[in-house]
Amino acid sequence: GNSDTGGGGSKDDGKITMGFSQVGAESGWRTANTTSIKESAAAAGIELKFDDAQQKQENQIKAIRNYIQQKVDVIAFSPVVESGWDTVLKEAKDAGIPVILTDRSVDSADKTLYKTFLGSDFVKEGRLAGEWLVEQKKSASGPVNIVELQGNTGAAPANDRKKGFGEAIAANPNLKIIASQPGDFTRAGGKQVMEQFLKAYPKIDVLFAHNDDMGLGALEAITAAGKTPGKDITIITVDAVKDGMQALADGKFNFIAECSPLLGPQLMDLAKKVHAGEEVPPRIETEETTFTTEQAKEALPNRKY
Amino acid sequence: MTDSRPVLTMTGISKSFPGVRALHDVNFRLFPGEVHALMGENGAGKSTLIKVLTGVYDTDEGAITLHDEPVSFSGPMQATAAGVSTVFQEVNLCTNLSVAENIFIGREPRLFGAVRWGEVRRRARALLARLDLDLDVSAPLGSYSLAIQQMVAIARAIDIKARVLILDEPTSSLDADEVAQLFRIMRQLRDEGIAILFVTHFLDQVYEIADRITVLRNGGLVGEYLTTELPQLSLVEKMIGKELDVLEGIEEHSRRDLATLEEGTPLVAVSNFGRGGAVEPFSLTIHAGEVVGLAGLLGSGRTEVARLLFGADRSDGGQVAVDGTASSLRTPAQAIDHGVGFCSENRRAEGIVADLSVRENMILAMQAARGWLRPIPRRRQDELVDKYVKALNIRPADPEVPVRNLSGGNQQKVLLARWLITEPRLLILDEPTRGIDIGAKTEIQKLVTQLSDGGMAVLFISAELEEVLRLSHKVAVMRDRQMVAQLANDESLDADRIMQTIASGSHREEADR
Amino acid sequence: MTDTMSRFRTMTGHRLFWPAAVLFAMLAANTIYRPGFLSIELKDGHLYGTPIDILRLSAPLILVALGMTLVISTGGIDLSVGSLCAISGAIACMYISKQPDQSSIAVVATALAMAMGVSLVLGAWNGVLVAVIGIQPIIATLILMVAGRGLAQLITEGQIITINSEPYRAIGLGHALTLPLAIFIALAAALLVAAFTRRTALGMIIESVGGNSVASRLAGIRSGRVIFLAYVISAACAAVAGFMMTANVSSADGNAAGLWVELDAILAVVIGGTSLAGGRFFLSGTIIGALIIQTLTTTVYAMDISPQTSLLFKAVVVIAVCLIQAPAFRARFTRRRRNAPPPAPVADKPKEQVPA
Amino acid sequence: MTTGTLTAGRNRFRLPRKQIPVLATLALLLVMYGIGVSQYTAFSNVQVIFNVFIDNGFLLVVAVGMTFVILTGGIDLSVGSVVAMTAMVSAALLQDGMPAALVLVIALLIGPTLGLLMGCVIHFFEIQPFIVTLAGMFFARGMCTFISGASIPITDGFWTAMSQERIGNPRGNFVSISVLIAFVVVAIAAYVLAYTRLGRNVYAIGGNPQSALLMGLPVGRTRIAVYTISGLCSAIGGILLSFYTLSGAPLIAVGMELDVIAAVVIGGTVLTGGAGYVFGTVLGVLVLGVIQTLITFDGSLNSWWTKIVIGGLLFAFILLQRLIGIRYK
Ligand SMILES: Nc1ncnc2c1ncn2[C@@H]1O[C@H](COP(=O)(O)OP(=O)(O)OP(=O)(O)O)[C@@H](O)[C@H]1O
Ligand SMILES: Nc1ncnc2c1ncn2[C@@H]1O[C@H](COP(=O)(O)OP(=O)(O)OP(=O)(O)O)[C@@H](O)[C@H]1O
Ligand SMILES: [Mg+2]
Ligand SMILES: [Mg+2]
Repeated sequence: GNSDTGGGGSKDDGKITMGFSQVGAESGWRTANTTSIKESAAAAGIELKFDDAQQKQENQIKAIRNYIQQKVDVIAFSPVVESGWDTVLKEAKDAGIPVILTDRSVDSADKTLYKTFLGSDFVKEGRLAGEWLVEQKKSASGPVNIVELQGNTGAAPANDRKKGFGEAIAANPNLKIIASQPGDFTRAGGKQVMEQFLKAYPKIDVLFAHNDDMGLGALEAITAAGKTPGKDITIITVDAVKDGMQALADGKFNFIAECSPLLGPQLMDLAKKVHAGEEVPPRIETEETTFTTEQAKEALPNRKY
Repeated sequence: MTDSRPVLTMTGISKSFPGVRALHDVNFRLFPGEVHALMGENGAGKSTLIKVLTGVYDTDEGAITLHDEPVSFSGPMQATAAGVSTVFQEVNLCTNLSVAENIFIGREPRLFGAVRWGEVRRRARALLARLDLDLDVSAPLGSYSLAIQQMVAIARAIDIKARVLILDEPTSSLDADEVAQLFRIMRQLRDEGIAILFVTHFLDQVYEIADRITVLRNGGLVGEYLTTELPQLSLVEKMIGKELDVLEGIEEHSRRDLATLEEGTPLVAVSNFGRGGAVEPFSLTIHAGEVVGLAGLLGSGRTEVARLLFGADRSDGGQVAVDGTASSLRTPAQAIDHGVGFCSENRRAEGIVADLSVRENMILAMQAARGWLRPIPRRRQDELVDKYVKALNIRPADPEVPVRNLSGGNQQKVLLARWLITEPRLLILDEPTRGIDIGAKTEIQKLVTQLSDGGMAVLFISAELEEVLRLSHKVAVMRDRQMVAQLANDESLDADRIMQTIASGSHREEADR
Repeated sequence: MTDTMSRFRTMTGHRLFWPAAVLFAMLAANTIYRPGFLSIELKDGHLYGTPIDILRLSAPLILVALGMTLVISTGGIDLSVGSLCAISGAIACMYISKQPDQSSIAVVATALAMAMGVSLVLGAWNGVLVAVIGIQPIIATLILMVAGRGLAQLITEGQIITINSEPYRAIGLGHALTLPLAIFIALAAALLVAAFTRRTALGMIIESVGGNSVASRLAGIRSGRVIFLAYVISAACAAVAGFMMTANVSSADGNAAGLWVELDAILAVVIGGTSLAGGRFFLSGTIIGALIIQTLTTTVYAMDISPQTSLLFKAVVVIAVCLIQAPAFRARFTRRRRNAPPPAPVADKPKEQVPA
Repeated sequence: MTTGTLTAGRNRFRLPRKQIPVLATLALLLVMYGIGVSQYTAFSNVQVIFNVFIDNGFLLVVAVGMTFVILTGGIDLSVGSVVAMTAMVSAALLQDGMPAALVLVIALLIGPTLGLLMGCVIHFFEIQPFIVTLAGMFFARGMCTFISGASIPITDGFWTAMSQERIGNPRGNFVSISVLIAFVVVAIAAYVLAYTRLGRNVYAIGGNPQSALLMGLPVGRTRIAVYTISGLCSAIGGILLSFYTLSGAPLIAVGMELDVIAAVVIGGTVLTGGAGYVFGTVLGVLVLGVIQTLITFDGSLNSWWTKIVIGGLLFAFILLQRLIGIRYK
C-alpha cells in the first residue's frame, strides 16, 4: 500500500472510504458476495478496505477496531455470529463512524449502534421452501418423510432456515422430518450424510438442504443408490447458485429459494446516503425470489454467479 | 562397625521383565557406617536391585525394611524423603537446567515459597568445592562433559541428608583424581555413620574402599562376604561363576612396536584440525594397524578430538588426507565412507536407538552406509548379529528384544558390534570399556589387539591410563583442550611420565613442532 | 496358567488386538441398532452396503494417514495435509474444467500429473523447512496449512469448480471387481508404502531417526534426507487423497476439501499404535485406526445421533479406544495389586509390516 | 600427583544463548512494527498497539497456560474449545439469571477441572497428551453446541461494565480491563516459572522426564498441575473472551489452539520442552497480532491472498528468527 492509505478517510477529498469485514470465503455464495461488493465499490468510486475474518468473530472485531483507527467513513460487515458486538460498535459510534450490517444481523438491544441491516431473511427462505412443499403435498394422504441437511451447527442461516421450514410445514401434520444432520454446507458433507440417510430410511420422500452445495452432493448419493432425484425424492434447496440452478433446470432439483449474494450495489448506495447524513430504514431486505424448474430454465442464461 | 543392626534389608526379592528374570530371590543387607560393594557381571541385576529398592520398579515378590520398618517406595521421591539417596547408573540429570539447579532442584532454599537463587548458587559452589570442582554453576549442565555431569550427580546425592547413599557405577567416567576425591568423601560419610551401597566394575576400587561385598550372578544371589576375607581372584570367580584365568589375561602386557607401522602412507593424516571453543588445532597421523591412545584428564578435549575426526563436529580449518589423498571429514556419513567408525562415550544419548531391537541397532551403521535402497538380506543380518552376540557374549542373546531392555554394559557391547560389523579401517573408541565388567573388558582389550594385528587402526580413548598404555603404539596426550604431546609407547613410557606431561605441558612444543 | 488362558494373553497382547476389537465392537453395536447394517448386496455387478461405504469413504483418510505415519515416525508432524488435498484437487479439477474434452484419459492423466507434481514440490518445501532449515515440524507445516488453503482458493478463485469427467470421477466412484476403485487405490498405496519402507531399509532408518536422531547421525544416517523424504511421501499421499475427495463429488472446493483431515489422520496413526514421539511405526495399525474413525462418522449419521451430541460421542469413543489400548490402563485392571510392572512393551515381535 | 582444583573452566561463549530466540523475536517484531509505521500513517497511533493488546488479551492468557504445557514437552489441543465452553456456560447461566459472581466461580472451575482430568489420564494411563487433549477438544466443543446451537448474548451489568470500561483516556488512548487481567496472569506465570518449585519442576520434566523422576521430583503431580493450569488459563481466557464479545457462541475460537501453539513457539519455546519463557510467549502473541493488523491496514487483499500472506509472513518471521538464532549460537 502507499503511505497515505492509512489516513485516506480523514482527508476531505470527498471520496468515501469504506471498511468492510467479510465472514470468509467459505462458499461459492460468499465469494460471489465479495466480488459483488468489490465491483460495486469500484463502480461507485468508493475506496474499499477489505478484510477476510476467516470465520472468526475475534478477527472481525479486530478489523473493525483497525478501521476506527484508520478513520474510515463507513464501516460495513457481515457478522460471523449474531451476538457480541456492542462493545466495538460503541467504539465506532464514539468515533462517529456509521455502521451498516450486511447479510447477517446482530442482536444488540441498542439499535442506534448501527444504521441499517441489509440482507436476506433466512427464516423467510426456510418458510418459502416449506410453504411450497405444503402446497405440493396438500393432497398427500399418507405421511411424507422429509430428511434435512443442515448447515454448520449454530450458523444463523442454518438455524433460521430450519426454523422457517419447520414452522411452514407444521401446517400439514403429514409432513414429518424424520432425520436431520449437519452437512456443513459442503458437497462432500451433503453426500456422505445422504448416503447414510438412504441406507437408514428406506422411504424418503423429500430432501430439504440448507444450501445448493449440500443438495448437489446429495444428488450423487441419490443417483448412486439407484433413485431418480427430483422424481423419487423431491429436492428443495436454498441459494440458487449456478450449479444449483442448472440442476433445477435439469429437473434434478424441484425448488430453490433464492438467497442473493449480490448485495454490492445496494450497499454502496446505502453507504453514500449514510455518509451524507440521510436517514435510511433500519432494515432493508434483499430482493429475492424463488425458482421452480420452469423459472430456472428461463433465468439460467443470465445468471451471474 | 558391623555389629549394629542393619539399616536396610531386602529379602526374597524377585523381579521379572517380559522374557527376562532380572532378580530371583535375592537377599541384601546394608549396615550403618559401611561401604558395601554390589558386584556382578553386566546384566547380573545390580541396577535392577537398586531400582527395586528405590521404588522405580515395583517388586514381584519380596520385602524391604528400612530401620526395621517395612517400606515400599512408590518412587525415588519417597525414597529420598525416607533418607535413601541415589545416583543412578548413566547420569540422570536434566541437562537443560543449570549446574546449581541440578544439585538443588526439589529442595531449593526458599523464602516465602520463592527460590533463593543467590543462595542456591552459593551453596552449589560450596558443595562442588568439597569435590574439588570449580564450575560456573549457572551454566547449563549440558555444556559440561559426562564426567563432570557425573560429579554433579554425586554432589546432588551427598548433599541430601541421607542415611543410605547408593552409588551405581559412579566412577565409570571419572579419572583417578576424581575417584580419589570421591573416596575421600565416601569415607568421611561412612565415618558419620551413613550406609553406602557402591557398584563398580573396578576391582581395585572395591578393595580400596569396600568393607563388605555382595555378589550377584544372573539375577541370583551368590553370597555376601567381608572384603578382607575374599581374595580378588575368588571374587572374579564368584562373579563369573567359573574358574578363569582372566586376571592373568589382563596382566599380559606387551610393548607394541611403532617403528615398522609408521612406514608408508598414513591411513588418516589430519593437520591443523581444531574447533573454536573446543579443541586447539592439532595434527595427528594414524597408520593402518596402529593403535593410538588418547590420554588426558577429563574435560581435556579427548572426546572433542574424536568427534572432529569423525565429522560429528566440523573442524574450523585444516587438512585431511586419507590414504595420502586430500579428503574431507565433514559429516559422519563422509567419515564412514572413508572407513571410519566412532563408538561414542555417551551411549544413551548418542549411541543406542532405544526403540529398535538389538539386531537393528547392530546393523544400523552398515545399513546406513549401504543406503536405504539396498537392505541387508535378513539372512546376512542374522549371521552377523549372531556372530557378534556370541563373540561379545551379549545377554540376553535374543536379538529381537528392544535394546532399551538390556543392561548398560550389554548396550555398550551392542554398540561395539555395530561398528565392528562395518569393518572399519579406523575405529574410534571413546571409553569403550566404561561400565563393562571385568571379563568383557578383557575381551574388548583382546579384540582391539586382534583388530590392530589384522590391520585396523584404532583410536583408543580411556580414562584408565593402564589400559591406554597396554594397548597403544602411540599415546597422544591432551591437556586443557590442546594436544600437548605425542609419545611413542616404548620402554620409557609409563603412567607417571604421562601424568607429568599432563601436569607440566612441557612437551607442548614437541607436538606443535 | 491354562493353555487357552495363555493363548488369550498372547492374542490380547498383540498390538493390533485392541484397535481391531474396538472396530469390531463398533460394527456390532451398529448391527444391533440396525440389523441391515452389515448386509451387502450385489447390484449391477457392484457390491453395495454400509461396510463397503465405510471402506470407500475411509480411503482418503487411509491415504493421508499412511503418509502421516511416516512423518510421525521421524518425530515430526504434518499439519499441511488437508491443505495439500485441497490444492491437488483444485489443480486437477481446474485443469480438467478448462479442457474441451473433459472425459479424455489424456486430459485426466495430465491433470493428475500436474497436481501430483505441485504436491511433491510442496512436500519438498515442508521437507526443506524441517530437515534443512530445522524449523519445528508443527510450525513448519502450519505455514503451508494456512497458506495452502489460500493457494487452493486462489487456484479455484474461490469458486467451486464442477467438472464432468468420467475417468476422473472413477477415482472416487468407479468400480473394479465389484468393489469401489477407491478401496483398491488405498490398498495399493498401503502396499506400496509398506514395500517402500519394509522391503527396503527405509522403514528401519526412519524409525531410527525418529527414535534417536543424534545416534542415527553418528551411525552415518543422513537423517535430513530421510526426514525430507517422509514429508514428500506424505504430500504424495495427500495429493492422491485430494483427487479422491474431489472425484467423489466431481467438484473442487478449495475451502472445504480435506478440512481437518490432518487431525483425523493423526488420530488414526496414534490409535494404530505409533507414538507421536517418533520411532516405531505400524502401517496396519494406522489403517485400522482410519477405519475406526470412518466407522465412527458413519455411525453418527446412521444412528441419527443428534448433531449436538455427536462430538461428545466422538470424544468418548476416542478416549475409550486409547484407554483400552494403554498398557498402563490395562495393567490396572488385569492385576489387582499395585505391584504391576511398569508399562513394558507388550510381548510382540516387531515384524515386517504388510497390511492385510 | 597433584592437580589442585580441577578447573573445568570451559567457558564457551554462552552468555545470552538461551535468550537468543526471544531476542530475535523481539528484534523482528520491532522491524515489523517499523514497516507498518512507515507504510501507514495511522499505524503510529498509540491506540494501535493498545488495540493489539485489547484484541489479544484472551489469546495471551491462553498462551501462557500453553507455555506451561509445552515446557513440559506436552501439548494441549483443548484450549480453544475450553475457551468457547467457558464463554458459553457463562452466557447460558447469566441468561438464566444467575448472579454474576456465582457464574464467574462456576466458569472458572470448569476449565481447571477438565484440565485436571486430562492431566490424570495422561499421567496415570500414559496416553499421549495430543490424543487426550484432542478428545478434550471434541468434548468441550460438543458441550458448546449441546448448551445451545446459537450464540447467546450477555446483558449482565457486570459483564457489560468489564467489557466497556476504558482505562486511560476514554476518548483517546485506552486499554480494557482484560488487558490488565492478562498482564497480571503473565506476571504470575513468569514468577511461578522462575521462582517456585512447581515452575522449576516444569523445566526439569521438559528437559528429561526420566531423569526428573529419578531425581525424586514429583513428575506426576507436576504434569497434572500443568494441564490444570492450562485449563485454568483457558477458563480465564474464556471469561475474557466473553467480556470481549459479550456473548457465548458455539463455534467461537475454533482453531485457536493452533494460533496459541504458534504464538508460544514463535516466542522461542521449544516444543520438546525444557526451554522457553513467558516473555517470549507475550512476544509471540504480539507477532500474530501485528501481522493481522498489518493485513487489515492494507485492506486490499483478497480472501485467499489474506491466508497466503499470513502464511508468508509467518514463514519470513520464523525463517529470520531461525537464521538469527543460528548465527549467534
Ligand atoms: N526395563 C527393562 N525391561 C526389560 N528387561 C530389563 C529392563 N531393565 C533391565 N532388564 C534386564 O534385566 C537384567 C538385569 O539388568 P541390570 O540393569 O540390573 O544389570 P546390571 O547388573 O546393572 O548390569 P550393568 O553392569 O551392565 O549395568 C538384564 O538382563 C537386562 O536385560
Ligand atoms: N561447558 C563448557 N563450556 C565450554 N567448553 C566446554 C564445556 N564443556 C565441554 N567443553 C569443551 O569440551 C572439551 C572436551 O570435553 P570432553 O568431555 O569432550 O573431554 P574428554 O577429555 O573426552 O573428557 P571425558 O573424560 O569427560 O570424556 C572441553 O575441554 C572443553 O573444551
Ligand atoms: Mg547396571
Ligand atoms: Mg570424553
